[in-house]
Amino acid sequence: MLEISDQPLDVAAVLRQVEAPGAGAVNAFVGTVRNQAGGRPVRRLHYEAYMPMALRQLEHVVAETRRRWPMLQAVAVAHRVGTLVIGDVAVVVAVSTPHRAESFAACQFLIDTLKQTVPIWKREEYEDGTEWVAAHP
Amino acid sequence: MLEISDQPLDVAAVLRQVEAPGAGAVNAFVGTVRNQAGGRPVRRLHYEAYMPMALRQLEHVVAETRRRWPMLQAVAVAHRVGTLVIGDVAVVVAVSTPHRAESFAACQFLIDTLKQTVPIWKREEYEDGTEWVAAHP
Amino acid sequence: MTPESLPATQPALLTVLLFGITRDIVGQSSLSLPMPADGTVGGLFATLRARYPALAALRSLAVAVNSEYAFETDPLHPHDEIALIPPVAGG
Amino acid sequence: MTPESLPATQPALLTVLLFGITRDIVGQSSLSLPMPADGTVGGLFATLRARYPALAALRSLAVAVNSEYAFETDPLHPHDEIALIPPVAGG
Repeated sequence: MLEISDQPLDVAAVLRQVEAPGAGAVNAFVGTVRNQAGGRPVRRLHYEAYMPMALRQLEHVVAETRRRWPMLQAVAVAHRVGTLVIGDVAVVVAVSTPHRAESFAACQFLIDTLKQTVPIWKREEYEDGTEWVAAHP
Repeated sequence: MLEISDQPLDVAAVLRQVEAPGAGAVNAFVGTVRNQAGGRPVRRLHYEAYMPMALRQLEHVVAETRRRWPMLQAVAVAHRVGTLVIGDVAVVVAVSTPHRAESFAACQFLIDTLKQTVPIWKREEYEDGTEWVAAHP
Repeated sequence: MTPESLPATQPALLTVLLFGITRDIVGQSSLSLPMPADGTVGGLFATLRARYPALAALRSLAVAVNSEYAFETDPLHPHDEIALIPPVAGG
Repeated sequence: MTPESLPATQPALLTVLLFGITRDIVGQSSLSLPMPADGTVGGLFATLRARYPALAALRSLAVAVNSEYAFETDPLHPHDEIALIPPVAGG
């Protein structure tokens, strides 16, 4: 399941997607909205995605993860877009593998690569303005 | 929350335990019962724990994890005991940290160390007998 | 009509979709631009950087053609879906 | 009564809890054993290995005293909660 949605994400539902009888290990990463960024209080976050490129690039990330970890059983990714407040879930990545170590490595590769290549942007809203995250060096 | 229980584990409830306003990253590991071990079909698993030593050792594992990752926000561990069938959740470990990489490292250290030091044993049941896992070289 | 004004000699128009900070820099969510003289992604970059100097200050800038990241030497076609991709920040 | 039969000269009894494969090897879930002559975890190990040779085939074997892993040189006391810990396999 690869999903980009403006509705609240259901973490448990994403985890259920990767259950498999041959998978003894599930690793999941959940990214949530923090109350601050670099010490500056954050009020809200605004996410936008370029669909369908985001889904296409997400497919590439999953394909590359499967190429590197051929024993991967199942993968599920859900990313939220729209306006999020503190504590809201922005992204859920879950993988299942036969053994433990691979589940950590594959999940970490997947979220790291997603953050580098999938065209999603976020704008942080502070008390006194907003800023596009990572836009400038 | 550190829990060893003979009741089915609620993965979503364990994840909720580590939500924190300063935590942008949650990593969770879920260990489930596989349908085979070393190519041999597994019918059921029987887990037993030495309480209260298991809880004490679990506390040590968490303390050592906090010592190594002082930025750790919250930790939750739930381990099932009793008889489990294929697909049942045996263990859930969840941690929250401000940033992503630490969440993976701390969660992996926690489950790796738990498996080495917490007095819990498992007996695999096959078509034609049972065996204590890892008992012999 | 002089030959220069014939429709066949006018450069094709490209539509470039804008996201994130590039939409703020340009002030609109898409741009209509003439096909660059060399017909490549690199030519499009040159046009955009000349018109919007603020793009040079970004940490990175990519062009996507039909949902894939493009190289500067890739050719552009009038019906391609083209987008400007400022630094991504998902997750 | 000879001095040897006086209660004060009888060695104290230790209770050793057994889990996992050690319970199967011994055939019961706890053992009552005399305090080893040197009063240490190492002495208890020696007694157990002599009585139950199958323990030597295990990948590892530890003794826990009051819920903590013990060293061979640690002293034992009659009211300690003592347990034999075969290779653990949680998770």
